[in-house]
Amino acid sequence: MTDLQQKARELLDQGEIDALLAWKVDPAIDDVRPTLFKKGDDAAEIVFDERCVHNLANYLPTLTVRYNRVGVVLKGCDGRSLTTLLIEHRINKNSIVALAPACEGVKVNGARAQKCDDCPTATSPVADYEFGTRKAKDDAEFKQLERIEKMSSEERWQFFSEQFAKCRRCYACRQVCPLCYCELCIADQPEPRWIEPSRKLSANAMWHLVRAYHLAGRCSDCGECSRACPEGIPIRLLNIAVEKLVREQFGARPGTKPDELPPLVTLAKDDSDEVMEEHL
Amino acid sequence: MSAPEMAKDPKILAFLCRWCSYAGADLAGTSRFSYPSNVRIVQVPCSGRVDPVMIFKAFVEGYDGVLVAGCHPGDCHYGTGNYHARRKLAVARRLLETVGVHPDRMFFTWVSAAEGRKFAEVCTTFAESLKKFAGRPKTLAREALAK
Amino acid sequence: MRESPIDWLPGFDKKFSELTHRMVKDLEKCMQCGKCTAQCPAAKLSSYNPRQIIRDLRIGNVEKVISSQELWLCFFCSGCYAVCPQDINFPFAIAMLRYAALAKGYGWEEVKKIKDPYAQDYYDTGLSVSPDEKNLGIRAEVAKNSGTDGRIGSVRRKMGLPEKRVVSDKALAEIRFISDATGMTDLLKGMEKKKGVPKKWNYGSPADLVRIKRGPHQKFQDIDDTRESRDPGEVRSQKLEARSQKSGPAGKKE
Amino acid sequence: MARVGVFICHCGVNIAGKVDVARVAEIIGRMPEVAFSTDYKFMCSSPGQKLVADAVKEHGLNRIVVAACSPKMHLPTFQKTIAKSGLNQYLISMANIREQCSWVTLDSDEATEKAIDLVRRQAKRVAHQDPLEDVAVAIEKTAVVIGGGVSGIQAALDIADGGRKVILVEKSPSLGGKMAQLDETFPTLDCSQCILTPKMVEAAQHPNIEIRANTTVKKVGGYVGNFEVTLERRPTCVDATRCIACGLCVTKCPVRDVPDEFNAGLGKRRAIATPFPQAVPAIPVIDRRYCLRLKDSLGHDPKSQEDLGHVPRAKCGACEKICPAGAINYDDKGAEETVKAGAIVVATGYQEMSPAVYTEYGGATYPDVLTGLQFERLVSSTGPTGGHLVRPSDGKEPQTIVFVQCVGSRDPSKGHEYCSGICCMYTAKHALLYKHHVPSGQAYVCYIDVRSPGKNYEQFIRRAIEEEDVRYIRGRVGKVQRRADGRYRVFTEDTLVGRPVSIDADMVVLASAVEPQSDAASLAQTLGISYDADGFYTEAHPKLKPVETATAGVFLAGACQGPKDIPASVQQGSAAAAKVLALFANETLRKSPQVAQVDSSACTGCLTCAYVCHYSAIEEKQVAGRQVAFVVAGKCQGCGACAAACKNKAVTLAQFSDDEVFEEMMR
Amino acid sequence: MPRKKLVEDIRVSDRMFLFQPCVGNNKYPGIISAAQDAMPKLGVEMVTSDEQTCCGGFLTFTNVAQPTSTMPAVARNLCLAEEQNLDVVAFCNGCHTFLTEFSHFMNDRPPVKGVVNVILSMIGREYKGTAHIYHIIEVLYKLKDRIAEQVQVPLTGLRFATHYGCHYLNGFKKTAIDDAFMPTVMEEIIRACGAEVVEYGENRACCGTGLTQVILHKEELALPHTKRKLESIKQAEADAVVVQCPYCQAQLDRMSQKLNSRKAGDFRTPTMHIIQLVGLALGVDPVRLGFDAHAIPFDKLLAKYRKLPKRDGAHHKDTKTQSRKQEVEVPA
Repeated sequence: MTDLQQKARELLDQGEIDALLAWKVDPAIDDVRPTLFKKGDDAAEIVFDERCVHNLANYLPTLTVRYNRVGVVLKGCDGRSLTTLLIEHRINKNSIVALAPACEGVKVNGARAQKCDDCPTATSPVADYEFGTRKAKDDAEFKQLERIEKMSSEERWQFFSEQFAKCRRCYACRQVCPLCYCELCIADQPEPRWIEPSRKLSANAMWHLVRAYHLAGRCSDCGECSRACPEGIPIRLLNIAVEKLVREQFGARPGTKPDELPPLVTLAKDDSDEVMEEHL
Repeated sequence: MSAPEMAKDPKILAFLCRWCSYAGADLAGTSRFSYPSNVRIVQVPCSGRVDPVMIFKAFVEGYDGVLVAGCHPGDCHYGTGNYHARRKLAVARRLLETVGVHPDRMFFTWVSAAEGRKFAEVCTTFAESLKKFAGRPKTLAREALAK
Repeated sequence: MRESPIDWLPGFDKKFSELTHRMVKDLEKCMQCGKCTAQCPAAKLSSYNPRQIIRDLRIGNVEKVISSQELWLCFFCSGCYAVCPQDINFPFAIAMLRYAALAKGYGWEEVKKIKDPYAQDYYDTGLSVSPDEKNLGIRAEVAKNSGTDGRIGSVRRKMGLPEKRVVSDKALAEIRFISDATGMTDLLKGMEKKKGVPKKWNYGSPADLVRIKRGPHQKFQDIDDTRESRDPGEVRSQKLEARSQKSGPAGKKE
Repeated sequence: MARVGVFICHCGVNIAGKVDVARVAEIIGRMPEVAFSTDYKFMCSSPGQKLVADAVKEHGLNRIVVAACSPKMHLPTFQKTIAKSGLNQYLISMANIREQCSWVTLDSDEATEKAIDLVRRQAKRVAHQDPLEDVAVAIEKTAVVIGGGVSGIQAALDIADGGRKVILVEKSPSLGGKMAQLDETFPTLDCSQCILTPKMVEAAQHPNIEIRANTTVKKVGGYVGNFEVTLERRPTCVDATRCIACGLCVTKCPVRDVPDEFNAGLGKRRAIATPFPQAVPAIPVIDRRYCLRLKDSLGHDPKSQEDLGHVPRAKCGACEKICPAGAINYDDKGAEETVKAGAIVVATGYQEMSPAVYTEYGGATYPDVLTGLQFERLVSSTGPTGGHLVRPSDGKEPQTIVFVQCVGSRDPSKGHEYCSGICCMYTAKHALLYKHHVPSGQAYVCYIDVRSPGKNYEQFIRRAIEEEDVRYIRGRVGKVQRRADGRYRVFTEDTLVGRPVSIDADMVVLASAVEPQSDAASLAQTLGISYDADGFYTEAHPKLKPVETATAGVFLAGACQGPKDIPASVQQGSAAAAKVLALFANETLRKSPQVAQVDSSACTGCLTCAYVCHYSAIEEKQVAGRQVAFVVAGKCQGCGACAAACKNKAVTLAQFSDDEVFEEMMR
Repeated sequence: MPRKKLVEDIRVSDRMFLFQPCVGNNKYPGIISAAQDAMPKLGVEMVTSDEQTCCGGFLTFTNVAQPTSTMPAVARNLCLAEEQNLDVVAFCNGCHTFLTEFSHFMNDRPPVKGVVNVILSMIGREYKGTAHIYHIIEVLYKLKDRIAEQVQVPLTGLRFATHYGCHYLNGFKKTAIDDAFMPTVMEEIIRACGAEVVEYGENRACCGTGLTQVILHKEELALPHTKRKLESIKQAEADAVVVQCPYCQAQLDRMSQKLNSRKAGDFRTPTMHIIQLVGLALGVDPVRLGFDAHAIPFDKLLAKYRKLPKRDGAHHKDTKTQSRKQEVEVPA
């Protein structure tokens, strides 16, 4: 029995937590799926490996309403999402017990996920119990951006218009994102119609721009948006394009510091005007 | 300048902060500094009021360029509005150029109430620099993408 | 009513016309405070007066300026520029004005003096100062000090230098080409024939010079003093008398 | 359903000359939401306004667009108009077709097209405007006056006499400012301190005035009527509440060689001292940079005031021993307090430019080349020489003296471009004072222009020239040369004769320029007011609002707004006081309804809006068990940062709502 | 007061282009030989070129040639340094003024530069405008600490008067490394050599060479002017006047002789270039310093100089070992 399972069992048995959100293998789909554990005995079924790709932070706001103390197993990215959720008062820290095993990276469609190369904190920054050694790295290469960087404006639009054209406006990206929690999303607001509901290319582009902007300086780069997209639009590209700017110009690492405000709300007196001229 | 030539002028949407830049635009008027007629000015209380969503929308609406001007850093009537604006605009520019809107289509600058000439110059030079996009497909623009 | 700078310099290469433009733009800034003249060594010694020259240019008396003897009295100490509150580079203006004068035929005799000893040397040897000492007095001194015949060549040899610094033929060919190409050669050639239009003392009498011309044997310190007596002098004594009459003996010290 | 009335103004030919107003009116008239559209020669004229008022009733208009000049100019005018005709005054919008159309567009067809578009946008926008009511806020009826010079004192006294509380903040140990340093004043030659000190005492004794000496303004929060001003008192090490101002401590202090600021560096003072005999308050202050007991506890650089924690090495403590009141407190750490105020008067004055850059004059180098202020101290009876005019170098009486005008003024190269305005007069005064001290001596004044606009000023100059035989030479001094015999040869030009002149003088006085205080810019940023290229604070309007600033509730007085002589400074002090009293005459302040509002049903309670609010006007609040943001209307200044920051548009800024901006920017 | 910022910007390399002034060649050869001997002791190798001619600026302000002619000539001289990728050191205020003024003028105005290069192209050269132009005083001031440590014969007890000349300080009032009216750079260098500085009233007065035959043939104007200065110097009882411009040197030296010969005074104060002084202090053989070429004899000064003790243990760094083109690190 791993330390993680051990600790999970303890917590459940001692009633420290009412429920534990983690992964377990579901034979039906022959893959792991997020599961709510209530009994300590089930703890042995908890899985934590490269298959655990889902961002569990997404479930917490609702779960914390239903249970007064919820345990959760968090990867680094999930933890960063959680940090931001805490800063933005979505969740009360006291209702959370974070179990943070060191993440070795996850696989999407059999390949190591791109996001894991750029991950700043393999272990969740919010952690009541840590497992394995905490790893943190400051540099992120954002390899996926390089091909975009090489393109001219026309080529970029060529590329993205093709991608956006595929969008069905199913809003899976919105649903899967822990930080897209607005009661009434701007995309659904009738007056004024910033984003038209139609599937016109311009409207689709508008949606993806606004979504990316609203995540600017907050996105934990869990990559779920790209994964969830039924059309395989590389949505994450937009997020990391911004995150690159945020890291390089504003020196911020979204979600890594529980006590630090997101860069777009902090008062940036000392920025130079160049930040407005920064090019990708 | 002859009428048809001007008619080709790029359409510019300008968000001007009420205290500095809008007053600067007024001064440009009182001093009779002419600038291209396709500039449309939207008054905002402070450059910090400008939500990038507005900028995205402007391009969707088919403007060739978007100009945002506020008080010089340190002079914001509301103390810190233009500092917030600076970061938001930086992000907006980054996003737009990532999806292929040429960065030259956005012009973010500071214009004080005394800088009437500067405002006129900014408009003229911006319009000039936008002319190079004439004939190119308008990225994002609704009508351009309709077909 | 000011003439355009171009009129002053017919045929001056267009590329450099902006030189004069800049000059005129600068002069516009003059507030006639007189700080330039105040510290000008040439003004102390003659009727030359930079401030008045600027004034005349400002009101368009260009002819008066360029036809004047005074124009040729500035010797580029740049003190006027150093003190000018408006950063007017007046020495530069003077140089340009002299070209203007030459264009109108004034001052060729001034320039001719330079031609043989310097310009020609430059053209021939590449150096504008000739090695042979014309002033025998100096030569004697040098001879005495160096124990040579006093020629610079001998001194150089004594120092272990080649007798004469020789500019390479390649270099000479090059500068001559430049001179030919830019019309300097012709200028030098034609210079002899140039008839200088006589200049006038437009800013005062030659007396200023004449007094000095009495030769180096007089007390030069006077020059300032005469100026002072010019200013406070009479005026003041009269005043003091007037006062002493109406209000008792005013303390009067000299 | 909006019924918009559109009124297009010709503004004489200013608009109609370029724009085909009739066509604009006609085309706009076709818009569905436009119920009435017309044009008129001068909309702002009373017939023009009547036209609007009548149309409102006649056509049952409920929204108004006036296409004319900039809203900055006439929006209030038309708001009143429609308010009279029973419409909410905020149901109007102006299309700026003069400043931003007819005046800046060359081609008239385009101008017309642009005008049509501008009006169309406003017509669509105004349809989305809602009726609004002004916000009323209470006024804190206390004024803070920054600067205890003559201007600040005047302002403080006038406000206090008006029955309002005043907090008078002074950076130095005593009130008085520059005027206290002057010997006599032009053009009347009455003794400066004799007329100033009574006012200082009056201020000190006035029941409505609290004086804060040795104090600076650290932070300013809030807004007109409700400022929160944080004051910081630097450590003086003398307990003002105990000190009885007997001055014993000063006599006992062993440190005697501290350069005396009050005497413009000419004299020396003790390390504990009151700046001058008539100082108000008369509490001495310990200069921690020089006090034997304290200087070790400071940074090594004697100029640095930074406290490195007290480690008293020297045992001195002489003042502590002698003080009968036990007022000496070496551990004084200074103090900070925050006061509430409804208005702020800035009267921080000026500083005299250092002539050090004028090396051609030997400024700040040659011992007998003085600045104007130093000369004042030298001839003043309270000065370092007890009023004997002698050369600092050798103590001899100067027989010839040259006054050099425009040192730092009218000199873009080394000094300031502007004219300091007061030098001509004070130089003439100096020349007179000199003649009074040394009747037999000769005074020269080298000037460019004599500027004497003011009551009896020109007469004063003439008096100096005619009666006192002061020699005026029109020409700026070129250089001052120190000679072997210790005299100074001054080179200038008599530009009227056109000859260079040189004068051998015993003393040279430089009329140093007036320039803004070195910390003027930082204070401006603290107060949120603007300053011009030279660093002087800018008034709201050069002619019509001379003492107001762009920031409501902050007023200007004295030389901080530009070079001024005493009369002008006093006038401005009173003017500022009048403005403050007028403000305080109201019970409440009507504030623009341009404030943010949170739709608590949509609010997610992330409080991003609160984070970006510069005025901390947004608080959290429980609504239906949910935590949401809530805007305190009184505090909100309407910048809209919150509205821009809210992701799902739960925050709306009145007058600049998303609706309105959206409609205006749509093509 | 020297301007710190500008001094910091000075870049001293271990090889620099020695721009030979005409007066230095043909009247006071000591200036150039002194530079060639002294500068290596400070770790700066002086490179000369026999293709270098008169800067040409001189002809401009005497109006015998128009800028159109002299600008290419100046550009050509600068090419010589550029081709070896060296910075220029001028030893004459005149050379420095015209090299700097003209190069800036060309660099700021591409069309002008273009025209100039058209002409240069015909002689197979191109002016790029890459070389910095320094005045020797700038270089020496930057190296003054190094001078102090390299001094072989501290000039203790010798008293010098300074004369800066006009074109460097006045003409570049904003860009010269020192103030135009109260300069101290030369004083600091002289003190670094262990000598004393004497003040005199006419210090910042022009030497008057411009007025003399050199430029305007107005000797009758120049003499009184120069004499006033010489008298002021005489009162100061200096062992020598130190100048930074060969033309000033010529004027003061020769006018002294002329006035003496005319019985208009008795001026015995010799004049020396700052580099000659530094040469003395660094122990360069006085013969190489070329005092023989001066009209006013140096006997007295040299007599005193010979009595001076050599600094014992004066360590002499072999600066040749330094890698080429690498910057001489100057103790701040």
